[in-house]
Amino acid sequence: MDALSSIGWALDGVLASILLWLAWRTLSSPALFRAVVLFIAFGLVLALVWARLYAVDVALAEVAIGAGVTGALLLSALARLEPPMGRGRRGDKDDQEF
Amino acid sequence: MIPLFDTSVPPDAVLPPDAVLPLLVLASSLVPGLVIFFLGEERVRTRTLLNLGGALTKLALVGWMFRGVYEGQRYEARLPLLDGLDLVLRVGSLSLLFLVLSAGLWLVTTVYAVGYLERSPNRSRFFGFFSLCVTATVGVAMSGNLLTFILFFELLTLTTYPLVVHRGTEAARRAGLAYLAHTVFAGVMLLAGTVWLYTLTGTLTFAPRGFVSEIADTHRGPLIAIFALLIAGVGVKAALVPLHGWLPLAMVAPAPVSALLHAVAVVKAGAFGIVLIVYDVFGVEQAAELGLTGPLAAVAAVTIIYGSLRALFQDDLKRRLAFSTVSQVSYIVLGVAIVGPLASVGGIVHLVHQGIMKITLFFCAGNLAETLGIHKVSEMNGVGRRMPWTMGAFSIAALGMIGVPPIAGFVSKWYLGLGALEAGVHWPLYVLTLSSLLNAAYFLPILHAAWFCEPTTQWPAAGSGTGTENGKPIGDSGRWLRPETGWLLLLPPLVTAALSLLIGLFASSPFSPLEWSLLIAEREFHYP
Amino acid sequence: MTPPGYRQGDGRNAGGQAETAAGARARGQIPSWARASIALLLLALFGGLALAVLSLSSPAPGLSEAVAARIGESGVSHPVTAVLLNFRAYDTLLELVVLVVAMIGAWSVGTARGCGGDTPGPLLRHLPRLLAPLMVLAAGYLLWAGAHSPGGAFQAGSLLGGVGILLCLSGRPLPDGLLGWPLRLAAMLGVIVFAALGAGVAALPGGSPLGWPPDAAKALILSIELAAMLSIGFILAALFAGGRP
Amino acid sequence: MTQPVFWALVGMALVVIGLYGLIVHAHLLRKILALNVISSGVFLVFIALARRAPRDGAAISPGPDPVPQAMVLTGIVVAVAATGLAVALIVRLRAMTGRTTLGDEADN
Amino acid sequence: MALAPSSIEWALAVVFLPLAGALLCFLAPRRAAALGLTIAALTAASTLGLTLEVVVAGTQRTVLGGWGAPLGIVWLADGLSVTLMAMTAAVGVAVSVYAAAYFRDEHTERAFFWPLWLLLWTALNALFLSADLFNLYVTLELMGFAAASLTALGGSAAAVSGAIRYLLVSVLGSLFYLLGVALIYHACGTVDIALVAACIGDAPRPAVQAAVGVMFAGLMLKTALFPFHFWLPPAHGSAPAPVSAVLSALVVKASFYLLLRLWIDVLGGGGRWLAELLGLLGAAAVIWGSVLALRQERLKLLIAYSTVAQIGYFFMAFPLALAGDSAAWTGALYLALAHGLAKAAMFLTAGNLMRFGGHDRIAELDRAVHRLPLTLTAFTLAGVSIMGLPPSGGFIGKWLMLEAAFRQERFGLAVVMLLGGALAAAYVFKVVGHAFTPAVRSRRERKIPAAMEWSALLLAVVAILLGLTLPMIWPLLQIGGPAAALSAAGAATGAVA
Repeated sequence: MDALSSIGWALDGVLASILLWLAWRTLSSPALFRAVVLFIAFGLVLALVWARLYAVDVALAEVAIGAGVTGALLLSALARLEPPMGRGRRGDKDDQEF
Repeated sequence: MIPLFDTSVPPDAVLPPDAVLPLLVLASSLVPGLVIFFLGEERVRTRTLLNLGGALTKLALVGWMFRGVYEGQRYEARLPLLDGLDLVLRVGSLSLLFLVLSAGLWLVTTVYAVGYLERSPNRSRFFGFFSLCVTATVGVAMSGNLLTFILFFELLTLTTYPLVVHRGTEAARRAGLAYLAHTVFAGVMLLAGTVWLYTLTGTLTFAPRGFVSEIADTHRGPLIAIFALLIAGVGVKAALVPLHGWLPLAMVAPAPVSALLHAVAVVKAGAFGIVLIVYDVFGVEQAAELGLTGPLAAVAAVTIIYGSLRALFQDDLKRRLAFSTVSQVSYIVLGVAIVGPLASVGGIVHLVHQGIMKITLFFCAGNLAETLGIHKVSEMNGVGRRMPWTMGAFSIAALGMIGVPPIAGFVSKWYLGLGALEAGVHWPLYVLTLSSLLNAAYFLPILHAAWFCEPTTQWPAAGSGTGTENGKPIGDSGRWLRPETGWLLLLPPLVTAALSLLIGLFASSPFSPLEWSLLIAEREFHYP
Repeated sequence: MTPPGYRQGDGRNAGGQAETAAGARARGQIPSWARASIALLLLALFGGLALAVLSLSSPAPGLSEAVAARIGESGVSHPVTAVLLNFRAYDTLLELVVLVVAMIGAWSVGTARGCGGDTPGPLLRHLPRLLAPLMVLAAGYLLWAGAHSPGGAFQAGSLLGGVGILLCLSGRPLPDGLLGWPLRLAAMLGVIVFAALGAGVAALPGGSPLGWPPDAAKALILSIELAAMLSIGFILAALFAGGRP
Repeated sequence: MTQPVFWALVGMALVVIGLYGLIVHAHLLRKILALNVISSGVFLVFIALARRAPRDGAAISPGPDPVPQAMVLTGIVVAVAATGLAVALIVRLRAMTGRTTLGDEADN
Repeated sequence: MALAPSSIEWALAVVFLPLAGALLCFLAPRRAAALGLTIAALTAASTLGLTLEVVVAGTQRTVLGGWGAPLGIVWLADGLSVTLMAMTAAVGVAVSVYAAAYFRDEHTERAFFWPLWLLLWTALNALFLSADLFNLYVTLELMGFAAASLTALGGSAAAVSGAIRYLLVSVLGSLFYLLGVALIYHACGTVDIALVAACIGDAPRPAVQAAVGVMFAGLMLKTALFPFHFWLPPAHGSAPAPVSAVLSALVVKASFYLLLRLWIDVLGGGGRWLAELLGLLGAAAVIWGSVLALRQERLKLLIAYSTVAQIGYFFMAFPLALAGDSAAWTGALYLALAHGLAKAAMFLTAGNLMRFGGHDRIAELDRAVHRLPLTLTAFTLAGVSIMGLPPSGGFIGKWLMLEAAFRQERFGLAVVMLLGGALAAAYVFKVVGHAFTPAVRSRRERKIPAAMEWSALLLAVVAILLGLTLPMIWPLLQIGGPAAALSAAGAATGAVA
């Protein structure tokens, strides 16, 4: 195994760990606002992964749509779902999971 | 183009002349029925015209076919339905017997119903289903295979349900529920048996000696199970014990409906179904060989005795008649199950005899209820003086049921007894004797009370307005011109009572039900 | 507005709050053993899926060669764009229809109540003025680039959508004249152009549905992409606004 | 293990994590997030596996098979459409009932 | 353009006509009803044209874009797909006529119903035509979105929540399906159904099994097979009547159709364990759905649970077909067709009753059924088909399936089918029984346009008459041979087993 591929593997490993961690936190963090922000971060990391897999088109689309538009959509939804005060920064009470 | 099924009828013969008559017989009640649904409630004249026109047309058509069948003509219409399985309408001598019965009694019942239901609500609905019900019955009569039989048998269920619940009372709804529960169970059994049979034999066409003999050796067990399923399927309508529960409950229906259920349509269709299953599906010898007729005869015997016993303890007149039906219909089953030419003649002829006698009884019970408000046996003291014609008819029919010669019922019992002796079994004789005694025990007190006891209540005089809406006030003419109740209510039982006397008296003349049954035994069952 | 007969649903609103509390209590407590068993089941699922992945043979079958072999006839040189807008153009057409459905669905639910609801802060009020032109430019570039390198209608469209979202956030109302059919037409434009051209070429001699003639392919694809980009951008912004105007 | 297989496994893991989130969370927005995570996982599987060694003798191209890429692009757009529609419905539900969860019957 | 349209033009028309119609309706909401009706008629006519084309000339393949498989997408119109498209057209026309009257006074609903409904029709026809696994994914999503949006048109909180639930389930199901497609693509290098079928035997088994597993799971979820039926009653029970009709009659069938396609065309009818599992779930669905239907107090929920039960029947054909009994498939398809027509009719009648009386509580329906004899007749006739009484389409389907069950001596399945019929009778009569009580005239009654009564009645009558058309439909189903190929494949499996 040459150095290049070891670096590659290391990069892959780190990216994958971040990705999985973000996914997990997105679905488990108690505050919805934070969850959405984490999801946007998840989309950005995923875009890096796409780039790493040489799928540049998908990477572009992921940044623009997956992270960008979806994130904006979710944030605006959150603004309408949660009471205006606090903007979801407090623990969302409807989400009883934690 | 894609090829259609290979039907056994070549395309140019899809509607041969022979096929037209059975279809017309169906249409003669189907079309009036459908038209009546769309008629306004108040168009009495049109509706009556349609009803009677349909009934008369049907009778004429059946008469035409009667001649044809006697001369050896067969009528058949078919429509491909499944792969290799058609809907078949076929008229042979056996179907014709049932056809004549239902067409004839339909006419009478229609007249009666027109009189009975005057001014009551929902008449269009009633007569519409009434006609459809008869359509289903003649369909059952003409079915040429088990599939067609199921079709009309289920149609019968669907069209009689609205009649049973017609009054819309809580009791009617409960009766309808019981009726449905029983018939749905029956339908499931029937369908199961039929499909299973079809997978074994590959055919469902009724044949003179049945169509199961080829697999009788290889599939004994399944055949026995199938027989049980099929008999359970039709046995509900034939009110075999323990499947009879719905029949006494269904007495809440209006009198013409009871008449129809008991004498023409439902119960008869069930009994006819048993005849078909034993003779034309299994073949009576084959059924006997499989050991199936013995249990069937036992069930019939139990039903006969049980029905009579229960009838004994009913005070409600219609319920007593209902249990009497339970008992009497199983004579037909008994005749079939005894296995022998004379017994089968007795069973088949009882199909007609019981129908005519029982319809008379129900007409009379309806007249009593409608004219005088009598519903119970205990209220009938002296009613013979107030309604002599009605009670006269009632008496003839009741005596016939007991088996007093020369009324029709005697002929049936005579042949049943002879058939049992011919088949070399004795126990049916005991059953018949016991049942006749029981019949006498529950009918004779009624006759005694009606004719020989003093009236305990004061009834309104004839023609003076009866308290119900149905007795037609006629005015103050002479006594003989002033009927005890409406003409439309009185004539039907008189006609049927006379008929039951006549077919007993002239049992051996040509075209009597008895002679025709002998012809059936010869032609369809290949008895000598 | 609501058809009669559906009002019993509204009847529930009165008890909505109470029900929410009770319902949430009931739902909030998925017992831990249930969670554990769900997790176990999912772990088993993962095992099965992993096995499936591992079983795939390594000389991979695929369509790279087929795409490479026929890309010359497709009118574009970037393989992904060739697949999207020529080889499997029908998928892309339906995908645009999916967007349209989503938008109509969102519109049918209710009216848009602005974006975010509050008065925009100074940043949001001025940012679009700077960003919007840049983003439109970038979108144009991506669209153009899509023919030979990564990029294309979707990416460009989503950038346009971003512009729309920013404008929306900045609280700029749409001119009233645009609110009726022009708005709807803008959303439909991609599908209309795509479908009309796709059906139209079928009528050419020897043509098939969505079969671009090779010499016209590039122009056709570009015009479709242009229309699609506008529609995508518009629809994404409309979805963000969350209802009919 | 090769890089494609590695990433495909990561994709499968995302699918499973998303499913778990979808099942245990009641809040509808969370369910949407979960669905998006699942779809990302599916896309990852789709694309990653396309980078396995191509058939013998084929010219090795730097990018993966373009067909899955095009399909995933389609998928991403579909996913955002789903999110948009779902968000509109959820906002509506919230406006009508004050709820942001599915009430009534057993939750999925 | 040639005078007689070719099969390509018919196929193009059945997909692109409703699409164009939807766009037009959306652009001109004021004329939506008239436009929609016209388009519905035209689409139905094109469907008929395509069907005739298939009848005369056999399976029709349309190569989209001229590339052909594996690079491009192919449309395939064989007997199975045109039959389902024809059912869609029949239900579609009736529902369109009904909806024109139903939504006449509701401006917003009308404006959105028509485009969404025509898009749904587009999706259905596209799904039935497609022979490409990935393209099918897109059509599935299209269908799901349109169906969810239509559900929400009911406007009530129940409708919106039903729509959300349905949307989530639909998206999840599609994602599962897509995961399967991904695995298949990487195992076979193609998504064309015919090519996949050719390669699936040599592909690595775990991958194929996992792919089939997730695809079937996803589609079962979308078809609402027990125990994945939880989403169906809330959605179908709260949508507007014409929408419920379409959802129950068509949308559920589409994902079942896809399952069947995969089973027949991709797996060649094999897979004993999967088949037995599906059969078991189907049997459970029949019992569970019927019992729950019987226990409902609201008419629309009763009908919805009845759908859950009827779906079970379709799946009971899987184990029965293993032995190469083509009657089982024909039976299941027949049941599907009959159920489509009958169930649509039932939901339309439920709409009439609700419009008339303002509610759909079964116990208080007597007034409404009393005053709407045509509606009651339609309901009863549809019920006859659902119960499986002769000579309805439902009877033929049930008969064929029973035949297969008895022939293979699978008495357990036969008993479930029969029991399901009896339970169906019970829940149908639970409603019909209310027609025969003495009723008082209601104060709240609204007039029902004739179009709403007659469209339901006609559908029900067609469901009954369908029973008489087996000699025509049986050969049609054989075209392109899904059933025929299957019986051959099944026979091979049966011989091995």
